[in-house]
Amino acid sequence: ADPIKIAFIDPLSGPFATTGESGLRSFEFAAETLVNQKGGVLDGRMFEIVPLDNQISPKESLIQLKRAISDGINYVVQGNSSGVANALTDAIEKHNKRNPDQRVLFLNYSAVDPALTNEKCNFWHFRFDANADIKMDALTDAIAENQDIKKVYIIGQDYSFGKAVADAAVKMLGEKRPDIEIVGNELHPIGKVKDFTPYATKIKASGAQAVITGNWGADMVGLGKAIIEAGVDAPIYTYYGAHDGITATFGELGEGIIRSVREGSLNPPTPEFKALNDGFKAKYPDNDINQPRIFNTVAMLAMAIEKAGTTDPVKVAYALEGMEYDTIMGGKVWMRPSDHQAIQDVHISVHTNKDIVVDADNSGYGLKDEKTVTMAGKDSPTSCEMERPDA
Amino acid sequence: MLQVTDLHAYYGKSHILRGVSFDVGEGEIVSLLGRNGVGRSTTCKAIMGEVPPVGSIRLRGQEIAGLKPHQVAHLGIGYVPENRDIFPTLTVRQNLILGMKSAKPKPGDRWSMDDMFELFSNLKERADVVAGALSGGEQQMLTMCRTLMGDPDLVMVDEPTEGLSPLMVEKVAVLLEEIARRGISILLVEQKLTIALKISQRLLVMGHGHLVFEGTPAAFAADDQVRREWLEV
Amino acid sequence: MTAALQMQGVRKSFGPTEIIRGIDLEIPTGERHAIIGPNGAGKSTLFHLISGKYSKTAGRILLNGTEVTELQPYQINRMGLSRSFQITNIFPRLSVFENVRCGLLWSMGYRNSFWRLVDTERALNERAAQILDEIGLLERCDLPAGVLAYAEQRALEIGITIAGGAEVIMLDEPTAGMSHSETEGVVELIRRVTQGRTLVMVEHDMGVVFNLADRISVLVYGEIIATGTPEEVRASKAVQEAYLGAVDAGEGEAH
Amino acid sequence: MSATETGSAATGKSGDRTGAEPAWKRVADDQMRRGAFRRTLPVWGAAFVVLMIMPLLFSSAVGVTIMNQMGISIVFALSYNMLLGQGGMLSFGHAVYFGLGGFLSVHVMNYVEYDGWWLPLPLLPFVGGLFGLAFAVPIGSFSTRRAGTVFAMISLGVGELVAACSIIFVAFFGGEEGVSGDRTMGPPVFGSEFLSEVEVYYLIAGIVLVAALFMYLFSRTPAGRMANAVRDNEERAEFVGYSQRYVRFVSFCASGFFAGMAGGLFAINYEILTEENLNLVTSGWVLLMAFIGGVGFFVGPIVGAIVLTLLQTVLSNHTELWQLYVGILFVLTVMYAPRGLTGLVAMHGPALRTGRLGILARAYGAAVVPLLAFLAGVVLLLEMGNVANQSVVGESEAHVFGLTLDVSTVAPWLVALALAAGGGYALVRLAPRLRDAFARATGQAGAAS
Amino acid sequence: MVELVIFSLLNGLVTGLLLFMLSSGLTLIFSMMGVLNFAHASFYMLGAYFAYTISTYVGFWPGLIVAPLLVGLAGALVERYGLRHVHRHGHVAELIFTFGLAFLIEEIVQFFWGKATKDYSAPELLQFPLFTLYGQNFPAYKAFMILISVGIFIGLFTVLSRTRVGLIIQAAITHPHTVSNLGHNVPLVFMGVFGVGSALAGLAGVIAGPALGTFPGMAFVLGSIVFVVIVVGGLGSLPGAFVASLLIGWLQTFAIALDWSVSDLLDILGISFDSEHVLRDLWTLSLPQVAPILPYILLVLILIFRPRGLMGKRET
Ligand SMILES: Nc1ncnc2c1ncn2[C@@H]1O[C@H](COP(=O)(O)OP(=O)(O)OP(=O)(O)O)[C@@H](O)[C@H]1O
Ligand SMILES: Nc1ncnc2c1ncn2[C@@H]1O[C@H](COP(=O)(O)OP(=O)(O)OP(=O)(O)O)[C@@H](O)[C@H]1O
Ligand SMILES: [Mg+2]
Ligand SMILES: [Mg+2]
Repeated sequence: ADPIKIAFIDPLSGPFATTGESGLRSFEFAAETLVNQKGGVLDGRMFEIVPLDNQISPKESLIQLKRAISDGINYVVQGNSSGVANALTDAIEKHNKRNPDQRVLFLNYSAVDPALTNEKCNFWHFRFDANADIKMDALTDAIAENQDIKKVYIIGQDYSFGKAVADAAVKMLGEKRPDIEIVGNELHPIGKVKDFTPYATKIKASGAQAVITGNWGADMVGLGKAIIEAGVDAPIYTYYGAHDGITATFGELGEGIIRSVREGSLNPPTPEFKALNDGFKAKYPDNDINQPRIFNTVAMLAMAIEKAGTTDPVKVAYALEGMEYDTIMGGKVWMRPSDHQAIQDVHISVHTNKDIVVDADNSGYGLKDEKTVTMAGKDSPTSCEMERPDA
Repeated sequence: MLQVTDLHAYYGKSHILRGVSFDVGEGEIVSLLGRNGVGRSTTCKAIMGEVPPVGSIRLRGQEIAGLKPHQVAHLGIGYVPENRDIFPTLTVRQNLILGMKSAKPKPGDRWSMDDMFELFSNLKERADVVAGALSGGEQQMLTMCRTLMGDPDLVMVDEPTEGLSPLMVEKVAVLLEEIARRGISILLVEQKLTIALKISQRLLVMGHGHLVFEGTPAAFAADDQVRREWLEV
Repeated sequence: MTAALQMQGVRKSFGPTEIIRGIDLEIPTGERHAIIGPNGAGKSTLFHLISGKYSKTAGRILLNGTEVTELQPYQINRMGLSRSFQITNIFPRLSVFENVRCGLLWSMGYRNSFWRLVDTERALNERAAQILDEIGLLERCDLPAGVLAYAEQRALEIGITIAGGAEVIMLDEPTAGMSHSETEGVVELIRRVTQGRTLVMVEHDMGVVFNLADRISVLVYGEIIATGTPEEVRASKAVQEAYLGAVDAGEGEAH
Repeated sequence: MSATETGSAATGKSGDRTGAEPAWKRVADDQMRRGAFRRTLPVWGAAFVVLMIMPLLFSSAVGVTIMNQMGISIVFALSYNMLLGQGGMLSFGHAVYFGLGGFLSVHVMNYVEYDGWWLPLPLLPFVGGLFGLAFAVPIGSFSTRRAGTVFAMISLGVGELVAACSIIFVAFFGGEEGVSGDRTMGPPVFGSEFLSEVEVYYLIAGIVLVAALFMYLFSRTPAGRMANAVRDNEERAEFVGYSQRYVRFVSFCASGFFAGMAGGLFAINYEILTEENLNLVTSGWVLLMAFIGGVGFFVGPIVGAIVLTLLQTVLSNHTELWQLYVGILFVLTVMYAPRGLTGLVAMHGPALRTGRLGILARAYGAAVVPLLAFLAGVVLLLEMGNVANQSVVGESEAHVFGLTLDVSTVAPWLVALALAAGGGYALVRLAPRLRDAFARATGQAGAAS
Repeated sequence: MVELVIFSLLNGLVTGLLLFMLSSGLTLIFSMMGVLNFAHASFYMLGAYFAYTISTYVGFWPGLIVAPLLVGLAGALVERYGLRHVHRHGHVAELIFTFGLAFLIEEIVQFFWGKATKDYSAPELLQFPLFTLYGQNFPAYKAFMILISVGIFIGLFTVLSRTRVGLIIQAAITHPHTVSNLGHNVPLVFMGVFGVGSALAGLAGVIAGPALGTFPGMAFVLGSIVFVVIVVGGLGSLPGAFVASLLIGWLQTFAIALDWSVSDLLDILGISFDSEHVLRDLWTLSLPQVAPILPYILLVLILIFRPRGLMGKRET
């Protein structure tokens, strides 16, 4: 039978190619192990991942979307950059409206801008990662529990995600621990800062006892290193402070300081996950399974297709809505129908080399869970009002 | 000193020099005359190696055809190009400094910067002005001084009196004689006969790519036919 | 009738050195006036001052009675003064034809218009071709100006200058670098195109100067030491000392 | 050489050497005939026909999308060449006018959708152009004061500033998400609501033709000719009555207008504008497009836009090393074809005119096989090296040219090496013959160098 | 506050001197040879990567010497076999060449070293806080960076003021034949200067790599800022580049340190604004936010009001 093609639109060349490539490998591995080796779906139709390089540019993404559509592909997955996700969701909504006979579903595995499941939501978009607000909710829970923390410094990249993180942190900390003083709320230009020492100086001078940042990539490494080197002795709460070379770079320096908020528990792993990870490492020794949600995405799509009994995107979308799935890493995922936001466990984990079974970057260091919020954000409000097509 | 035998030169495929032979003796002033475009400048350029020469060029018996211009210069040939080829963005002093072969003056040098300023007081006043701002005539003088700073044993001077006022033309003639007196050979390329006749020991007249006359000024004066046919007189 | 050009106490210094030291000169309309003087006397500088390339340190310059002291070169040009350069100054990558046409555009009223096509304007193209014919470059009109021989570039330089039909034409050493016969041709050309116009010219070739000029000014060290008819100037002792030297002024050089 | 002719000719007045008609009249007529717009009509007609039938040849959605992108790039690159090629102004910030024109077009699109403005879609690019112009006027007023490095550096500074603003001023630029709109909300034009890609294609094609036509005509106007003159010698231009600054300013504004128009086209095609549309990367791309195509020719930027768009959208799907290849192409082009791809073709003009293309064809024919072998060898080596470099266990297969090669074995490496070395050696050996054939075919002395 | 000022001064010094290390090489290349070398930062990146690889075998210190030499060699080869061909086609061609080269070097680096950040770190010997003030550390490595850059400044300044290399090159850009007729080996000088300029960039990379991270985007991050430095400082002026580097270094660090924003100003003036207004982003603009673009504002202003830069002799 024909394979079911899934277009993977993410950067595969240029500066962000590492992230894109690592996502692609996870997708390919997930499709292989979770679907194809089990005989596929709908009596033998296999999943085929079609990689399409978008160079992290919205323009190129739209061209690749057109390419996918030309090839008759109905499922698009993407994750890097909320800007691209926004361009895609917008274009897909218009496309589906204008071409009802050739609709496309957008499975977003990583773009966490809350707007995508709030004011900008639509029926065709499903998000499998916990959004920034949900993660912040869990993160501030952790801070709130620690009575020693009285002063918090928030710093992030100057763009929508950085701002969303900062706003959520201020709001939630205000609600949960009104006594905590926000000693700094700072945005720095994205990707342009050569040396983070001046920021570290400021953070040190403010006497912060905890730092929250949504930084990623080189901005994350630079900021983290500068803070630690300046002698700031405070936990750094991050969204993207691990894997893709970051864990290796922090190494000993970050021990017990860097914390990450994320879905999918890595340490301690479930036996199933351990086995999956071993298989993955055997194939891709230089990569990690650092986005467990990719496995959820593939597995849930397969389930939805089976359930709908067809690959018709509308029917599959209805099948996805409200679906519950027991993940390999332990815990459940529930695709909330009201806004297509996956609700799942969120963990706060710490960068360490103790009790690490599944390490990152082959460095011996990894993320160990410190705190778990089950079904985080289950009742979080959403402003989403989506138009649903006739099934 | 300099011995040129059967020299040919080409620009692309156009054959400019078609077998030029002559020599210049120690301390001698030889003038190379001819109409516009017959290839006098090309002769100089071929000797310098700026235009690839075909044939033999010997300096004190040493073959120099095929060497790079900077190597030829180091062997003792100086070239004063036509068209006021100064470095316009550098000052007069810097232009002169660039004329020297090494960063510091050597003991045996025949010329110093002060000599130059003495000869051409205009330049002295303008020593720290960018050369591009000099008057046309001053640029012409600077070109000559710059080459002398390199202490050559033989100078090829290409149309040095172009654009000079009558008084200055005489000054140049005096300078050229002074140069020769210091034991330096001169190959003077000129269009105007006045100074060539006055100061040179021998004259060469060039036709299209080859020499059509060689002899003393006196012989030249006697040879009306060459003057009519090959020079615009 | 007012003079075409009037200079009143014009001075120019570069840093501490004063190059032009107070020039008062009046050139009546229709006169062919030559400025001669030793190298570095300030002749070209004076040209630059009049044509607006340099700003004056002091003094006034009037063109047809209008003050032009503070104006930019293009403004002065629009008022009817056109000049050539001692060191060739053309548009090297444009064709010879285009060079002359650019010299014509403003004076024929085209300005910066972007609603007319240059190639459809008959008067413009015919005028350009005529000028090319006059300067003897008609056959070379399609070549890029930069590849022309030196003497041809000099001719083109003059062509661009006279193209606009300016009332006052200033030529800085127009015959420099030309052979004898070329010089003769250019002198004839200048004589023809300046018929009824005002010409100011710098030249070292005394043959040309005495041939063309109605009056001559001698500039030495930034000052005019003599002004008069060719005969008067030739006869002046001061001029001979400062400039002409031993060369027989009457014969020019190298004849 | 001809200096002697000059002398005698200088004395000749408008002589009637050719008989009835004076020579100058012939030259003037000739100039007017050659410059007549009529003569280029067949080219425009052909362009029109090609544009019309393209979607029939490439009818897939992605084909049309790529052609749309090409159209946008063509207008943008042509507008850039008004600066660089015609005006001698090297800009590092041309995306500013493209992006701002585009952003404002999307905003206008939204006003049409939500505030009931009336604007048929085909007019939107002109609105974009006006906005491009509106920004070019104030910026040009100070940046065109000087040419050369000063202009280049100001454009760089302005480019950086505007790019930074696009992230800071979220209300206008929409932050990272950008601003999106819906092109179908305007009044229908000839019954079309621009729902499908092909309709958009015809809209873009029409605008491309119109914009290219006007840019071409601009280059033939007094303002356009003087831009060339000022590029060549700004000082002399001042002495024929033109203010160099104003001449540059006019070109700059015109260029800003057309860049804004390209931005408007972008808004129509993608219905979204983001920060990337006005950042320095886009400015760099347009510089490359113009240069690779050839800044000395009107069609140069068109060629560049087409080639680079193809590389970016098509090659990138076949190899992740595409940027490496593009980099190599850039460097080789600058080194060996400094007048761009168009220059490479134009170089053969003399041979074509003299009918000696045959000589060249033979020489080229002999070089084809070694060249292909060399290229194939190099590409194979790079691709296999890339696979070998990535530590994916059990995946040692490189997919090149539809072949599957196992990089863990020696044979493919040897073959690739042999191809590259053999082809390269043969090319080196053939080079003198090629040069000679070229010189003979073009009949130019020293043309080979 | 005192603490902030002292450390901002120090941080600015380090940033500024790093900028200077890069711009010193570029001043050589850009202001002498007239080449807008967009690949300059790429040589900086190469320096870091070479040194990283060397350090994995024999440690940091040999890399400090060997890596810049290798980069210098690479630069010389690029001049000899690339730039020289392009030179006669003019500045734009040269620029595109370096543009392509920058692109190419980044791709080559990724090809050989991969795309992830490398853990190239400072030598053990220098991994200690030199002093601690108000509880804040000043790493010894930073002091080392300061030392090296000041050394470069002094060395380069002495060499340039004692030799005619600068003059030869300036003259040779426009009149190569004339210069070689005077006895100067022009091609060799060009190659040498490009090599030395690249080696300086390489040295900057070796030193900055451990402090600022070694990753394929490290060249792009610096990108055009080095041009800002040399244009602001004045083309051809090494002291100018030095002053401009420090100025820009401090400008950026103090802009980050000082939390001033437009809304503070409005507060002082007693003006309030509508938080939904289109211009809301303007009213909340803060100094740290605009810190990285301050140099570009400076650049544009300098070019408008003083095109020859702070200490330049000739116009840009
Ligand atoms: N770069 C060049 N390419 C092609 N031809 C050239 C080049 N330079 C000179 N020529 C030609 O070579 C011939 C000889 O030139 P050369 O400069 O030697 O003449 P010349 O005798 O010095 O005359 P003059 O300096 O008075 O013009 C001329 O016909 C000239 O047109
Ligand atoms: N920008 C400047 N800065 C300094 N000095 C200058 C500048 N421009 C010209 N001068 C000096 O002013 C003097 C006059 O120069 P000018 O070019 O006017 O002379 P000229 O009379 O035209 O001489 P020539 O006949 O040699 O062309 C010269 O000594 C020159 O060095
Ligand atoms: Mg000559
Ligand atoms: Mg003069």
